[in-house]
Amino acid sequence: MIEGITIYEILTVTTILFFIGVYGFLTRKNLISMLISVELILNASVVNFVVINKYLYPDMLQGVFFSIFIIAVAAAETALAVSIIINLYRQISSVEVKDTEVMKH
Amino acid sequence: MNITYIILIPIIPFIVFLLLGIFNQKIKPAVSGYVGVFGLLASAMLSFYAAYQYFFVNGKVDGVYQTFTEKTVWMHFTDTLHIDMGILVDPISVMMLVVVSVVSLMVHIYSRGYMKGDEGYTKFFAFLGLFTFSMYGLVLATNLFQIYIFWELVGVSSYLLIGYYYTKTSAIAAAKKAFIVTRFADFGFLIGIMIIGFYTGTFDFETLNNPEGSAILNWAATSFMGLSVITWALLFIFIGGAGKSAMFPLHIWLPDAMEGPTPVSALIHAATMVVAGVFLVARLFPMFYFVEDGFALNIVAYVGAFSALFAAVIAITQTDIKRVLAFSTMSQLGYMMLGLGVSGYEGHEGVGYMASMFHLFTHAMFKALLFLGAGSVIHAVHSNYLKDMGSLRKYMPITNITFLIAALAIAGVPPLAGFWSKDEILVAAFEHNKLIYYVGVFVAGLTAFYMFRLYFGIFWGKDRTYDHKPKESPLSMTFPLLVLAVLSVVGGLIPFSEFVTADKVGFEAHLNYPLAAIATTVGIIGIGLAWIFYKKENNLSDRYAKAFGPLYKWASDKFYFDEIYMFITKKILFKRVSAPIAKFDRKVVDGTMNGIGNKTVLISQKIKGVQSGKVQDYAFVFVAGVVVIALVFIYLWSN
Amino acid sequence: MDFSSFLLMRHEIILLAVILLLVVAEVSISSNKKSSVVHLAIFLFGIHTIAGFFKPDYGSLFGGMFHTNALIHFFKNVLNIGVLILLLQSADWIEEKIIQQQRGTEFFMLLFSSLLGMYFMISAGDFLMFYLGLELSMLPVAALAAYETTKRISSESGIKLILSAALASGVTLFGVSMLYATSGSIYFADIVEAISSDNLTILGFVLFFAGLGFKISLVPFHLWTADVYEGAPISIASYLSVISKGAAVFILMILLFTVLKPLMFIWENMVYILAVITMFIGNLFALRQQNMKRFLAFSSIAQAGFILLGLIPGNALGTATVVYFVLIYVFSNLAAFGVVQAISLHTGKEQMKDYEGLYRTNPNLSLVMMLALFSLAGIPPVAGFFGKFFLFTAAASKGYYLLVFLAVVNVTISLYYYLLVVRAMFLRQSETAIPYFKSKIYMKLGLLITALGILVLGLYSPLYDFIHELSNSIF
Amino acid sequence: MDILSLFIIVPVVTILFLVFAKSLKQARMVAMVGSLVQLGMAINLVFAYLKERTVNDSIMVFTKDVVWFEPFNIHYNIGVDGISVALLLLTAIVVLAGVFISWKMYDLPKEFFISLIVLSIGVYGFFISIDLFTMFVFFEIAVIPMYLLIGIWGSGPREYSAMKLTLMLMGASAILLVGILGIYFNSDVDGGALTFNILEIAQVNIPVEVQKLFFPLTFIGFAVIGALFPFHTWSPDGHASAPTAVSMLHAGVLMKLGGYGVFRVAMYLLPEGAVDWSWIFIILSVVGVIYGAFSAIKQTDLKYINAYSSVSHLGLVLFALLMLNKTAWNGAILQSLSHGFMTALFFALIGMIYERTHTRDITRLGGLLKVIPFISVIYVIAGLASLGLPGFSGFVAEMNIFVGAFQQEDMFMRVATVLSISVIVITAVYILRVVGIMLMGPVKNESYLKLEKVTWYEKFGILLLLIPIVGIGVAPLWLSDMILESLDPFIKGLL
Repeated sequence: MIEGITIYEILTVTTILFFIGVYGFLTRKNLISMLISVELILNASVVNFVVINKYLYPDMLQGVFFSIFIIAVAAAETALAVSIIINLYRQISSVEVKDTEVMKH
Repeated sequence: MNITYIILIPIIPFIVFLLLGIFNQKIKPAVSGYVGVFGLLASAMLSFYAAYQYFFVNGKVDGVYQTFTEKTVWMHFTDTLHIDMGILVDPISVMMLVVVSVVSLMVHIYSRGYMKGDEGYTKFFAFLGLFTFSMYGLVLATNLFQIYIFWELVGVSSYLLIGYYYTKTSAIAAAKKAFIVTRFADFGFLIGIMIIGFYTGTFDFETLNNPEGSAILNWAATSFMGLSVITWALLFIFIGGAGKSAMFPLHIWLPDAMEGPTPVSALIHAATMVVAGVFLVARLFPMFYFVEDGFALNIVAYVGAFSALFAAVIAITQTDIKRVLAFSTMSQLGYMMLGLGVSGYEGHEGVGYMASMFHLFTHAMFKALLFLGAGSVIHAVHSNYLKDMGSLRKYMPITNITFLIAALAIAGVPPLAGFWSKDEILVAAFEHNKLIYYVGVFVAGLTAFYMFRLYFGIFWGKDRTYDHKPKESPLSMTFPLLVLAVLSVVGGLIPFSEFVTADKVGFEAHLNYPLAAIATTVGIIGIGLAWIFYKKENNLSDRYAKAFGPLYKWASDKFYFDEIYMFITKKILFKRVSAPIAKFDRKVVDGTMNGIGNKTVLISQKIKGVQSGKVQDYAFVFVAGVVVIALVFIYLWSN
Repeated sequence: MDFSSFLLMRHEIILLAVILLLVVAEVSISSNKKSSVVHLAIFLFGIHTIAGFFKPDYGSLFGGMFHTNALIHFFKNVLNIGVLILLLQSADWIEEKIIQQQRGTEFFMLLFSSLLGMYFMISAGDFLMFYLGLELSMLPVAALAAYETTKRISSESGIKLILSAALASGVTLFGVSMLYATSGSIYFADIVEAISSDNLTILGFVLFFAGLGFKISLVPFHLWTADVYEGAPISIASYLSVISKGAAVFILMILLFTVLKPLMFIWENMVYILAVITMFIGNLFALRQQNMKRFLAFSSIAQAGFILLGLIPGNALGTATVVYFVLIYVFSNLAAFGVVQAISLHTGKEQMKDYEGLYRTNPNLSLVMMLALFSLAGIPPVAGFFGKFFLFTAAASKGYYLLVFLAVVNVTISLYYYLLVVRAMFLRQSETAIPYFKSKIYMKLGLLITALGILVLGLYSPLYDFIHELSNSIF
Repeated sequence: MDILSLFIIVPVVTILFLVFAKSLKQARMVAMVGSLVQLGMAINLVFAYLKERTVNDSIMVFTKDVVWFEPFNIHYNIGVDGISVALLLLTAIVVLAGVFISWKMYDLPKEFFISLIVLSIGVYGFFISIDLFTMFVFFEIAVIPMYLLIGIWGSGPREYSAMKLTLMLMGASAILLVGILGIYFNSDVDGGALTFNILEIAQVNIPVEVQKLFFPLTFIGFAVIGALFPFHTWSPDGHASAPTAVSMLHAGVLMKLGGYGVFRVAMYLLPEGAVDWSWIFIILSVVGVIYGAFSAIKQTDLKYINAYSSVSHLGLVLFALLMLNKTAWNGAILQSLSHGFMTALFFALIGMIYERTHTRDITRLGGLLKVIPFISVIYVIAGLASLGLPGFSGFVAEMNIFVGAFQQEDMFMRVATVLSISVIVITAVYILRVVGIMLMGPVKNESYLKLEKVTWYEKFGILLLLIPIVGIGVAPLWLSDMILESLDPFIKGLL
């Protein structure tokens, strides 16, 4: 609970965060920065869980736990993604999105 | 009276047909000829016996000729309607049996000579057998459907025989024409049968023809467009008859049918099959007479009269002797129809009916004789055309004599057969309908004229020499000529009115001298004119032909009826209907089906851009999809 | 809680054991006979599969995070069978391509852990377990998709998968958080009680649905499918199209029918619309595919559309038909992919026109392929027909005749492109036809099993009756 | 093993044997023996049926009912009445004839005969099923082998034709599926259980609006394979590209599934729907009758001529079925049979002519009567039979149809009837046209002068088909009565 800040404001923030993430994911030219945008999206939901837990259902900690797991998984995800990107970089020495358009139609 | 053995009469020729048909290749021509002849001889004997039995022994019960039937169900339609197969014996069927037997037997004998050395010899006799079988079946039929069945069968055997020389294009065309035209008529016939079946609930002649029967009494029950449905039915049926009997305007197949071998023309297209139409009307005569006061019967009369005149006019101008005979046949058939048309029912009233049957009988004899004679001529000079003939009397006496007899007979010169029957018809016409009577008399004159034009043209006329000398035909051909000649002479003396009458009660027919005199004189005049024109070689005829100019031209072109039909079939049906339909099917109907398929593939081509390969586009679609769905279900679908 | 109750997780435990054993094997087996790893893995997994058939006991663990019942158990067996067949079919490929690179064991470990993830996903009792299962099942596959490190398209497909998956799971989580917000719990059991149809819930639900729709590759969440299938190793493509799709369908169905039942009036229409779109898009794209893997990818999208028909009624009938169809679909699709696998392994050819005249050179392969395609198209007497027919029945039982009609229209379209392959194999003749080759025993076995399955599963009705029993038991 | 299931089992066994056939010789031997056995069974079935009928007056006899998919109440439920018996006999004969005609199938013989027999399984199964589901299954089993048969062994644009045929028929069966499901889910309106069993559903009185909804689906679904205008276009192409035996089976047997299905399912289960919709379908079928005949006139490819004449003849079948009375229905069944034999015979002959002259274009043929008399004569006979000459089966069938149709009082029906009767003329035109051009006339091509005479197996195949045509034509009584009595329950269901 933070004094003077209602849940709505925080949720608004997280929502904005989410959409910034989405926007970034859609517009970044670089695979790495796309990954970063994904992190934003995930973090938005992380914050959501925590906040909802704290403001609405403070008697149990489901949200909090959930958020911890999300963070962990997000880390794993990123690691894997990066490793794949590196592998791609080995072959085409580029991490541009536009170089990953060989397969289409 | 026991009539079971009569079943054998049709069966025997059928067996002959099967034998000759199946073992076509195996059998030697000589043998097959004999098989055919003796098979028919047996049938003929049976027919004569049957006729004797019926007419003189036990056909008559207290003054009325009885109708004997034997039949078995062949197929069920509904609870009431069914097709029977069986035989019906009454005066006209027996009479027809005799006619068919005599002519067919003669033709069989004749053909052994005429067709000698032809490769299809066996096939020919097989077909003759098939035809004779069908014809017997037709005349013995007990109900409308049976008669229709054999009607079709004679039609097809005529098709086969006309197309006998199947390598000749003209023959093929003629055969096709004959079949399709008659088929078209049968279409009418069939509808007629349907109507009768539906409204009277039976196809059976006995039930239908019974003057006290419901079929006739309740004719007024249902009517359509102001006429009783039964009348309609009879008219439709008459269409069928008109088709077979080459009544105007369905006559066009008959002249072409002469493409067939001459014996065939004699048997089918002169003596027997073509009279089937007349026979059909006679068979249903009570209905024709009683229903709606003989409305249909009048139609028959007028159609007959017109056809008689029409054909006679054309006959004058033809140069192919078989075609002349063909048109003469048509004209004589018109006579018979006319006779039926003007007939009454009771006693002497029914003279027209009697006369028409009588004429059918005599005509069969002398017309067959004429054709066989013509055949023997053609056999000798290898041509159908008058221009290649002349003064043949020197070379072929028998043919000459017999042909002369036949000509006199058909011209109605007493005391030959034609005179009696034709006279009776004119009497009937005179009593009922003057107009028709005058037509009849006029036609009689024309008949005499063109017949003797033909006779003189062949046997007298220009005195020409032949590169190879024509000689008299062999006995196998002349014998039938002689037999038929005799019949043509004596045939008229049969007291027909004793035997064959509408009400089956014989009456005393006596000559009406004034009318007979008129008819005879008209005939003589016709012959006389022919004598003047054609006896000696001269250019009179041509001059007159010129004088008549266009009229002559029309007549010799048969008033362009073939052309009209050709136009309707080829131009209208084939070009304007059939071809467009065929195109429509490929282009439009099929096109649509293919179009659906092609469109689908096309769409899938169009939309392939969506799969752009850019992971961010995918993401965009993903998010957009989510948003859209969310919006839809939050704002539209949620209650 | 006593120890024995952990046996509820029998599948998971054994599989975990298998994975650990493989780790041991990896370190203990000397590098020159690594190929024995393949046999070991298949052997172990075979045991695991068989073990699955012993009568289990049902219940829930961890305060309801994990629960299992007859149907779930059965479905895990289905997945096992699928994976086993998959292993048999890809054994040769692993031996020839992967082992040299000393990366054979990892392959199995990743594959199995993904499977483990699915186990957890479908036995999830709350969103946390579900989420973990989801990720655990997805991430290793991404790694496997990029497994052919020498191939560019392999890495590309890996990236496309991982990024899309990440986005999808992000969206899902966001949705889940909303559901959590409205219902106050992440336990399915509690949510059923608390759920109400306010806008936030619907929004959350839609976001969540999108996540699963991504795994099932429903339109419009399907775009990754074709590219990933094409780039990934065939085994992985077929794994994605069969196993992971099957699992996702199953859990989606369970959630819709139980947890989200109160929202039925929403998801009924949603499923209806998505089903139609998915069928049409999938088929239309499949029409002109030349690469067999892409072709099968789109066909599998269309199939997903058909499966949705079974979700419509939202009752035991639907469940039974869906599970039955998935089971059949596993066999049919694996058969198809197996043939593609075999051919590409021996000749490296994956284009449709390479298949021309195949029947005259390799009749048996062609026959298996034809069976598979007919089964996918739904032509009797092979199994696919029965699967589809029952799905349609399920949809029709709620009176959605129009939907059924659209579906059968799509059946006809799909028949067209399936027949294109048959045409290539049977009707065409070509000089450059793939020459005759003999597959190894594993591959033969794999194809044989699938072929038999396709032939028998449909006609053998007790199977369906059994599934029907199970579905009734859980409702 | 019951007498009917044998019709499924024997072919299956035949196939199993065929799988191990090494050469053309073995393959055709096995196939011939197999289909001979089937023919034997079919003939035996006829007598068994006639015997059974005397003691057993239930709608279907020799019934056998095994639960298949219990949850859906799907049964493997078979039985026959006079109609199915007749059609089974037709099938057996045509299949055997087909085997004889494809005696020299050098390319992939084994596969050819297997597909052929799979097809026959479908047909047999369809005719003996009482259960809608089973029926549908067999229906599709019968259709799908056509793709391979035409595609692999066909000629001309075989791939296109095969694809088109398969898609159109499968599309139709897809529509049919909707109809069947509709019927199924309304089979419990009287409180009974949902069922696929035709006989049980017939007892249920399905609501009229439901019938109106599903009748067209069911009707079209079946009628497409019965070449209903305008969905007939698969048949000309299909026939033209198909190998001889396949054309025979397809036109001779497969297309009969349409009429039979319409009769057994659409008409019997949805009578009110039938009455309500009949007018539109009557129009379509009459159009088909006339239209088919007219387009046949203009064709020059023998197979196209025959295909269109099939459209016309089968149009008559549908027309008769829509006339909704016993006589017409009897005619429809008889027409199915006679058309089956005739058209199979036609295709057989066409195949032989093509084999010898390597063309099916009548304008390039001529005077065949001289060079191959046997085949030509039979062709003439077949032609006469198909233009409805008395003494052949066609006449019997058509007369039943016409008389039956004529029992309908109202003007619309009358007009339709007269129009459809008029086809006897048009048929004569195109038949005689072919006979005139192709068989008669001078021999067009010198090389035809020494064509191979007819071989024993060809003769056998021909006679096999010719005998029933003549048999039915000469003595229709027993057959038509057998069918008539089987029609009674259906009529009752209708009234």
